[in-house]
Amino acid sequence: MELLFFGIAKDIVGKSSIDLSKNSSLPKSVEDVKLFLTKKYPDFSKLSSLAIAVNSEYAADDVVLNDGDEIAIIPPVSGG
Amino acid sequence: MELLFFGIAKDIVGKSSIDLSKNSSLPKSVEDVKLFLTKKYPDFSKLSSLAIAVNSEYAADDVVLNDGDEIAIIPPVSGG
Amino acid sequence: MKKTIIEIVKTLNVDVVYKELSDPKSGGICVFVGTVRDFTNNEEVISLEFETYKVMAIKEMQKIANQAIDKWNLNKVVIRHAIGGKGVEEPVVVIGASSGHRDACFTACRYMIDTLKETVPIWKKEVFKNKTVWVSAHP
Amino acid sequence: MKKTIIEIVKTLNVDVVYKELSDPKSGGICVFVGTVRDFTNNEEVISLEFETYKVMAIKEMQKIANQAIDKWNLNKVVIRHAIGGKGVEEPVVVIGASSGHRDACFTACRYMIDTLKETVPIWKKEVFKNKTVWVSAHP
Repeated sequence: MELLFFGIAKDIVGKSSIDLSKNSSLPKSVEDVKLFLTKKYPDFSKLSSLAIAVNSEYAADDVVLNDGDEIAIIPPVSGG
Repeated sequence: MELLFFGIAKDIVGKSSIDLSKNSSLPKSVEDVKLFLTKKYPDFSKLSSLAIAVNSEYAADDVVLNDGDEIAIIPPVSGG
Repeated sequence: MKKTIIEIVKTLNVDVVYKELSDPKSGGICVFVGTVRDFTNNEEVISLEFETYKVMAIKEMQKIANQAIDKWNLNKVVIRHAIGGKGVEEPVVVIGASSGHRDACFTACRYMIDTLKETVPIWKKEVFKNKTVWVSAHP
Repeated sequence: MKKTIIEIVKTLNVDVVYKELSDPKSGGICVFVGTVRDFTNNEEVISLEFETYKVMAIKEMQKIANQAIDKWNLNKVVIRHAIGGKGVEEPVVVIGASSGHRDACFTACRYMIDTLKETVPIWKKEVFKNKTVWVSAHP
């Protein structure tokens, strides 16, 4: 399971991805990912919003995660 | 005094301009021009609208005309 | 730099309009291009023929540009109309506005094409296979 | 013919968009170009830096195009966004719609740029003289 970071999320974490495969306890849901991140990196709590994409689709908090999922951390978008 | 005709007005009159300088009685107002035209060419009455420009500005019926004026007959416009 | 470009031309080059509207104070550019459609009311259109009372058309187009600039604080405006014969897919009018934010350029661009169609002395004849029709001439 | 062109590119060429949107069934083409403004809140902008989650951005842009085509019966759509560094006056996004009548292309074009700014995973960093700011990141 890989976490991808973009924009300010990459600055907060200090890298563009984290491989969680070696972790003892993988997050089981999108909500778990958010809790993991905000606990480890309090700066995530300061953002206007924080969305998660699972396999490149926006995912609600209750979406269940699988081992091979690509999890992207989506801070407030600002294209255009 | 010259009358200019465009679009369907040119088709109705059969030419693109009429020089009224030789006429005995020149139209005194925009309204006179409209009366002159609709009387001589009844097809003008069938148009959706008929506007007159005096020296290339839209002119209301009561605008008074002078000898050297350029009078344009503006049938419904359809640019764009 | 001139703020407005107002022209009546034989051939419209739409590709130049961005360079003309480009401005360091603009975050948005909106361009409308009117083109010749292949069918009108289920009748196949061969071409459109445009004619104009040029001196007055330029004046009226300039008025529209000035009104839009005043109302929406635009940085640049282009209004360019073609005359003569135009075939299917060819451009006949290009209207562009450049502004700080996108609201202004969208609203202004829409206002300018709507007003042009109401006030600018340009006339369009639709050429069909067996007839020609001056658009909007009759009720 | 493909109805939509959806791309994320290093360098935006805005001049090609008309040929891409040209269609015999279209009477109107509306194009919006987002460009880099020289000042934000009275601070001079040196450049903007864009990055994206490309695979997802393309998907989201395609959704927007499909929604607009369904809703306004468009003939063609282009959505093309730039990434990397962009200086003042450079284009960063081009959105275009081509439709039978002008109402549809104006409304659709506005909808598409508004929605892109809300949903497409692209991030913009403003580079000022003495700092950089991720736009919209904080309340």
